[in-house]
Amino acid sequence: MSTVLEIRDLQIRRGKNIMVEVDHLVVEQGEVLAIIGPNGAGKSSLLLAVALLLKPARGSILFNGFKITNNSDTQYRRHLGLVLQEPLLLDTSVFENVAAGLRFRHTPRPEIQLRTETWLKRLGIEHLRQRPARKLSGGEAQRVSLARAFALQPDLLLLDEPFSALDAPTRLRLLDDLHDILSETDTTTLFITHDLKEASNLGDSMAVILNGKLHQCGTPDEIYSNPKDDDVRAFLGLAAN
Amino acid sequence: MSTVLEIRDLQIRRGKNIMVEVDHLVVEQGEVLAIIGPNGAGKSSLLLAVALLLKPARGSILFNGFKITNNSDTQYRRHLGLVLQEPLLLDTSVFENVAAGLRFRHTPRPEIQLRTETWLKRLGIEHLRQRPARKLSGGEAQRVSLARAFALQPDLLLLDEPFSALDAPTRLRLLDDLHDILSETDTTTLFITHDLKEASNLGDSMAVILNGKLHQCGTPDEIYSNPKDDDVRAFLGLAAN
Amino acid sequence: MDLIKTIFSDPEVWQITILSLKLSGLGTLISLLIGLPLGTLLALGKFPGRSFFMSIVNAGMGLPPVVVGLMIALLLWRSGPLGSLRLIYTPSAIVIAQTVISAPVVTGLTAAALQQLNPRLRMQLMGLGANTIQVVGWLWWEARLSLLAALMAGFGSVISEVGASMMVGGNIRYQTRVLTTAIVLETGKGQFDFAIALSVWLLLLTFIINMTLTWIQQRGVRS
Amino acid sequence: MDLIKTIFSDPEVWQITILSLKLSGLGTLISLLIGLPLGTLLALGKFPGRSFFMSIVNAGMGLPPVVVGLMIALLLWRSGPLGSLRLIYTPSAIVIAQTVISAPVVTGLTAAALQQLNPRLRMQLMGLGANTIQVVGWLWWEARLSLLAALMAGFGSVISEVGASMMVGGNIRYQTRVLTTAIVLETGKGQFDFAIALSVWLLLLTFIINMTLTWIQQRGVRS
Amino acid sequence: SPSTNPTAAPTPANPNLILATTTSTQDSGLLDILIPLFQEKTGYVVQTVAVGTGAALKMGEEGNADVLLVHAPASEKTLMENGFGKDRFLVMHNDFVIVGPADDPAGIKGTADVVEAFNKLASSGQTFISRGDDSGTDKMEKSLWVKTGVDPSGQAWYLESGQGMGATLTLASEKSAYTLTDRATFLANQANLQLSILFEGVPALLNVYHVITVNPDKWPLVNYEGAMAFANFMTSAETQVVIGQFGMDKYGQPLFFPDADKTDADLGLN
Ligand SMILES: Nc1ncnc2c1ncn2[C@@H]1O[C@H](COP(=O)(O)OP(=O)(O)OP(=O)(O)O)[C@@H](O)[C@H]1O
Ligand SMILES: Nc1ncnc2c1ncn2[C@@H]1O[C@H](COP(=O)(O)OP(=O)(O)OP(=O)(O)O)[C@@H](O)[C@H]1O
Ligand SMILES: [Mg+2]
Ligand SMILES: [Mg+2]
Repeated sequence: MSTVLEIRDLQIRRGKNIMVEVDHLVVEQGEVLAIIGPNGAGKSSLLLAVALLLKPARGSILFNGFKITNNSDTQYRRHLGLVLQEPLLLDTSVFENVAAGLRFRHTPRPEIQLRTETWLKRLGIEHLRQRPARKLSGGEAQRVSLARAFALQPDLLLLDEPFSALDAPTRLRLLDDLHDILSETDTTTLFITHDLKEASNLGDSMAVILNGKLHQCGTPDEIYSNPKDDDVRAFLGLAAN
Repeated sequence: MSTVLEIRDLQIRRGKNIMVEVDHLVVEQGEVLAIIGPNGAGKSSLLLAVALLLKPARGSILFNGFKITNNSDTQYRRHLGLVLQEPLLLDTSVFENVAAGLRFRHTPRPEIQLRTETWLKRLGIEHLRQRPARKLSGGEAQRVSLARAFALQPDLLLLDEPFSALDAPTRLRLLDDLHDILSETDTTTLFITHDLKEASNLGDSMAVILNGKLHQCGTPDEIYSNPKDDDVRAFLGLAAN
Repeated sequence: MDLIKTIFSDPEVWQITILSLKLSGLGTLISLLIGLPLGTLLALGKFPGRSFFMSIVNAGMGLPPVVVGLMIALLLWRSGPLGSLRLIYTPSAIVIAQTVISAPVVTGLTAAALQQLNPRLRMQLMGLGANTIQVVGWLWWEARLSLLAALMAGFGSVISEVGASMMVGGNIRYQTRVLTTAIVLETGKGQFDFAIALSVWLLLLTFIINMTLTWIQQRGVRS
Repeated sequence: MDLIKTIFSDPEVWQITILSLKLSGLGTLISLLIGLPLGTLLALGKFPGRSFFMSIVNAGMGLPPVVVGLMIALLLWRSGPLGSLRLIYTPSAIVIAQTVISAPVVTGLTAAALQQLNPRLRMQLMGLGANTIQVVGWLWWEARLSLLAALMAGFGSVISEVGASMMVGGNIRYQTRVLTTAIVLETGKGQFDFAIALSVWLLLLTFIINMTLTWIQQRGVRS
Repeated sequence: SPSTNPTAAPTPANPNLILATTTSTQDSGLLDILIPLFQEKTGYVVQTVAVGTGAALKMGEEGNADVLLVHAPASEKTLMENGFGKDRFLVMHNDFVIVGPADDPAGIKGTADVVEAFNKLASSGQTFISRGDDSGTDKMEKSLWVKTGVDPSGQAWYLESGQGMGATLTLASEKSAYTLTDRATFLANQANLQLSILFEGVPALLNVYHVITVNPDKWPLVNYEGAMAFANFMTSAETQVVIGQFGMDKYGQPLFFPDADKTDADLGLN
C-alpha cells in the first residue's frame, strides 16, 4: 500500500484569517476518508486546497509522493474527480455535463459514450440524458454532478456532501454501490458528510475538523471509542466522560 | 382549527409534460406537513406553485379560504416564509439578507433589527452578521436562508430541504427548537425532506409524492402502519406484504 | 506645452467643455431613464413580439449618428412636422439626438445583463415578498457590473458622437458648439495642433469620468 | 418608392454597400479577436494595474471617431511615423480605425460579462480538469448572452461610425467610400432624399445583421 | 458709428436668425469676426450653420434658413428663378487656384489659359482630386471640364474625395495630386501641405459670394427682417472694409475682396 495524498503543515487563509490548519494528514491508496465537522469548520476549504483550487498560504500537498505546484495543476487535476457542495452544472445537456471532464482529457469518443451512459444509468438519470441541465430538480442535479466525477474514473475522488440532496432509497442504494465500486476500483476517496452514520459506514477512516483544525484522524472505531478531546466528543454527540 | 391551505385539482406542467398532479390536499392551522418523495417527484414544484412562483396549468389554491390569484400575489406572498432548495442569497451582507424580507414589508427599523438579530443568534450565525453572503460555507448559507424565512414570522412556512447542509449537532438542536417554536407560534408549515425520520418526527402529517402524484397523505403512524400501495411501501423501505 | 496653456486660458474652451459635459450628461441620464426600465422589461417581461423588439433595440446599437442627425433635423427643421417647436440648432436638439443614439445601447446591454442572471433569483426575491419594484431593484444590484458597463458604453457613445450634434446643433459658436464639433471645425481649418489639443482634453475628460465609474464598478466585483 | 428603385439599380450603391459590410465585418472580427481575449484577461487575471487598465478600456468605449481618425491620420500621413506604409486613404486604414474604435467596446463589455459570472463556476471547471483554454471556452459559453450583446455593440459602433472613415479613408469614390460617408456626402449636397434612402438601407442592413445575432442570442436565454 | 455700444443695442421683434453658409466660409474664420459685429450692431442672435453648398441652398429652398451666404452662382440663379430666394446681393470674391506638387509633373505652370491647364492635367494622367460634393468649388471645376471637352469621371487619374476643401487638400498633398481650391482655404492649410500654387490669376477663376434672403412669401416662418438686416450689414461700407482687411495680419494678403459696389457683370458673371 502506498501513500496517495500527504498534507504537511497546511495553512489556508480566506481574507485575513487563517481558516484551516492541518499539520499532517496521510491518505493511503484505496483508502476512503470521511471528513466531518460542523458548518464553517473548513472542510470544503480543505477539499478545494487539495484540488489546488485554493492557494494555501503555507505548507505542501504531495500526490503520489510528488509535491504539487501551480505549474502542474491541470495535469494533477486530471487525476481527480471533484464534486463540489453545490452542483455547478454547465448550461448544456445532462449528457454533455457528464461528458465534460472526459472531453477535457480528449478521451476517445466511444469511450466517452460508454462511460457517460454507464454512469447516467448507475445514478438513475439516463432518461434525463438530453435535458438541459438548468431544468433539473435539486436531487437530479446532484446526481449529474456525481456522474460527472465518477465517469472520470479518477485516482483520487473528492466529494463534498455528495448525497445531501438524494432521496432516502437512492442514497442507501448508492452508498452500498459506492462501497463496492470504490473497493473494486481501489479508488482513494476523500468525502465530506454531515451524516455521521454515513461517515463511519463508508469511511475506512475519519477526520474530525473543528474550527479550522484537524482534531483527530483514525478509523471510526478508534475515534468513537477513544475521542481525542471534549470537542470531538461533543461533536460526535457522545456524553462527556 | 381552521383550514389554512387547500389545494384542489392542481396540475403543474413544466415544458410539455404534466409534472405534478394533486387532486386534493388540506393543511390546517398550525399543522406541520412533511412532504416526502424521490428525486424529481415534483416536491419542489409543488412548493413553488403554493408560493405562486410557478403558474399551475389547472386547479386552484385557497389560502384561509380565499382563492389566490396572480392579482393578489405579492400580498399573499407576504404571508409566506420561503426557503428554497438552494440558498439563493443576495449579494450583500448576511444581516441584510436576513432583513431583506422585512424591508420589503416596510417593517419598522427597530423591529427589523430585533428580529434579524434574534434569528441570527438562534441559527448560530450572529458572528457572520457583516460577512458578505458570497463568502459563506454551504451550511452557513443555508442558515442564512432559514433565518431569512423565520424572521418574517410567516403565517405559512414553506421549507424545501432546509436542513440538508447543516451539521449533525446543529440539525438535531434546530429540529428540537423548531418543533417548539412552530407549536408555540402555531405556524402552519410545509416542509420537504429526504430524511424519513425527520419527516415523521417533525411532521404532524406526511404527504408522499411519487412520480408527480400525491399517493398518500396522513399522520406518520397511519402511513407507516397502513401504506396505501406498493409504491409507497417501497419508498418507505417497508417490506412488501 | 504652450498649446495646453492656450487651451486652458481660453474661456471659450471652458465654455465648450462645460456645455459638452452638460449635454452628454443629460443625454446619458435620459438614456438611462429610458434604457434601464425598457431593458428590464425586455429581459423579464413576457409578451408577444419581445424577441422582435429586442432585435430592434440591438440594431439600434448601430444607429449611425449622421442618420440620427438627419432624421431629427428633418423633424425639427421648420419644414418638418415639429418645426414649430423651434428646437433645431439648440442644445435641446443635441440632447434629443444623443438620447436616440445612446438609449438603445443602454437598453440592449441592460436586457442582456439581466437575462444573464439566474432566473431562480427572481423567484427567491418574489418568494420573500418583494413587489415588482423591489425585485427589479435587487436584480439591478446583482447585475451592477454589467449595468455600469452599459452606462459607460452609453456615455461613451454620447460624448464621442459628432455627426448628430453637428447636424441638429449646427456647431454654433457659444450656443451649440461642443468638444467633438469643435475638433471637426479645427481640423477643417487645418489647425491640427489645436484639434489634437482639444482631442487630448476630451479623452482626458472621458477617461476621468469612466475611471470613476470603473472604480465604482470594480469595487463590486465578486472574488 | 422611385428612390428605392434608383438605389437598388445603381451599381455604385451596391459597390459601396459591399465595401461597407466587408470593412465593418473585418473591423468587428479583429475587435473580437482582440477584445475577447483581452477582456477575458482583465476579468479573470490577477495582475498589478488590472483596475487601471480596466479604466483605460472603459474610457476607450468613449473614443470619439473623429479623434481616432485624426490620430491615425497623423500616424499614417506621409509626414507621420508610419507614412512609409502608404496606408492612408486605403480600406486598410478604415479597418484600423474601426478596430481602434470598437475593440475597447468589445473588451470592456466582455470583461464585465465574465466578472458577472459565479466565480465558483471557474473552480468547478478547473476541478473537472479543464485547462485554461477549456475553462475560458466554457465561461464564454455561460456568458454568451452578454458576449453577443458586446459583439452587437461593437459591430454597431463600427458600422455607424463616420468621422474616422472619412478622415483616414478619404471618402474616395469607388475606393474608400462607405455607406456612412456617402450619407454625409449626400447630406452635404442637400440631396436629403437620397441621403435618407441610403440611411434606411443602412439601417435595414444593420437590423438584419443584428436581428440574426439577436435570434442566436435569444435562443440561449435560460427560462 | 452710432450703435456700437452693446447696452444700446436694439432688440428686434424676432431676434433669431439662421444663417446657412458653406464650410469654407466658416473655416476661413471670417465669420468669427463678422457675426459678433453684426449681433452687437443689430441685436440679432445668429445661428450660423456651416454645411455643404448644396445643403445650404436646400435649406434656403425649404425655408429652414433665413439667409444664405454661398458661392455657387449658377445654382443660386436657379434658386432665385424658382422664387425661393427674394433678394440677392453681391458681397465679395476671392479666387480659385490650381495647386499640385511643386515639381509640377503635368507642366501646367505658365500656361496662359485655364482650359489649357485642365487639358494638360487630363492628358498627363497625373492624379487630380475632385471634391465631388456639389459645392461651389466642385461646380466651378465641373464647368471647367465641360469647357475642355474631357469627361474625367470614372478615369483612373480622377479621384472624388466627397469631402470639404481642407480634407481634399490634405488628400491631394498625400497623393501628390492636383486639385482646384479657393485661395483662402489653401492659405489657411498651407503649413500642413506639400502643395504649391501652380496656376492662378485669370478672371475665369473668380469665386464669388452672394447673400440671399429667403423668400417669406414661400415660407412665412422665415425671419425676413433679420435676413435683410444681415444683407445690409454685409454690404455696408464698414463691413466691406473689414472684409477687405481680413487675413492681412496673418497671411500678408487679403483672403477676400469686397464687391458690394460692383455688379455681377463687373466680375464677368452673366
Ligand atoms: N425548469 C424546468 N423545466 C422543466 N422541467 C423541470 C424544470 N425544473 C424541474 N423540472 C422537472 O420537474 C420534475 C419535478 O422537479 P422538482 O424540482 O419538483 O422535483 P423534486 O421532487 O423537488 O426533486 P428533488 O428531490 O430532486 O429536489 C423533475 O422531473 C424535473 O426534472
Ligand atoms: N470566499 C470566502 N471568503 C472568506 N471566507 C470564506 C469564504 N468562503 C468560506 N469562508 C469561510 O471559511 C470558513 C470555512 O468555510 P468552508 O466552506 O470550508 O466550511 P465547511 O466546513 O465546508 O462548512 P459547511 O459544512 O457549512 O459546508 C467558514 O467560516 C466560512 O465562513
Ligand atoms: Mg462546505
Ligand atoms: Mg426539490
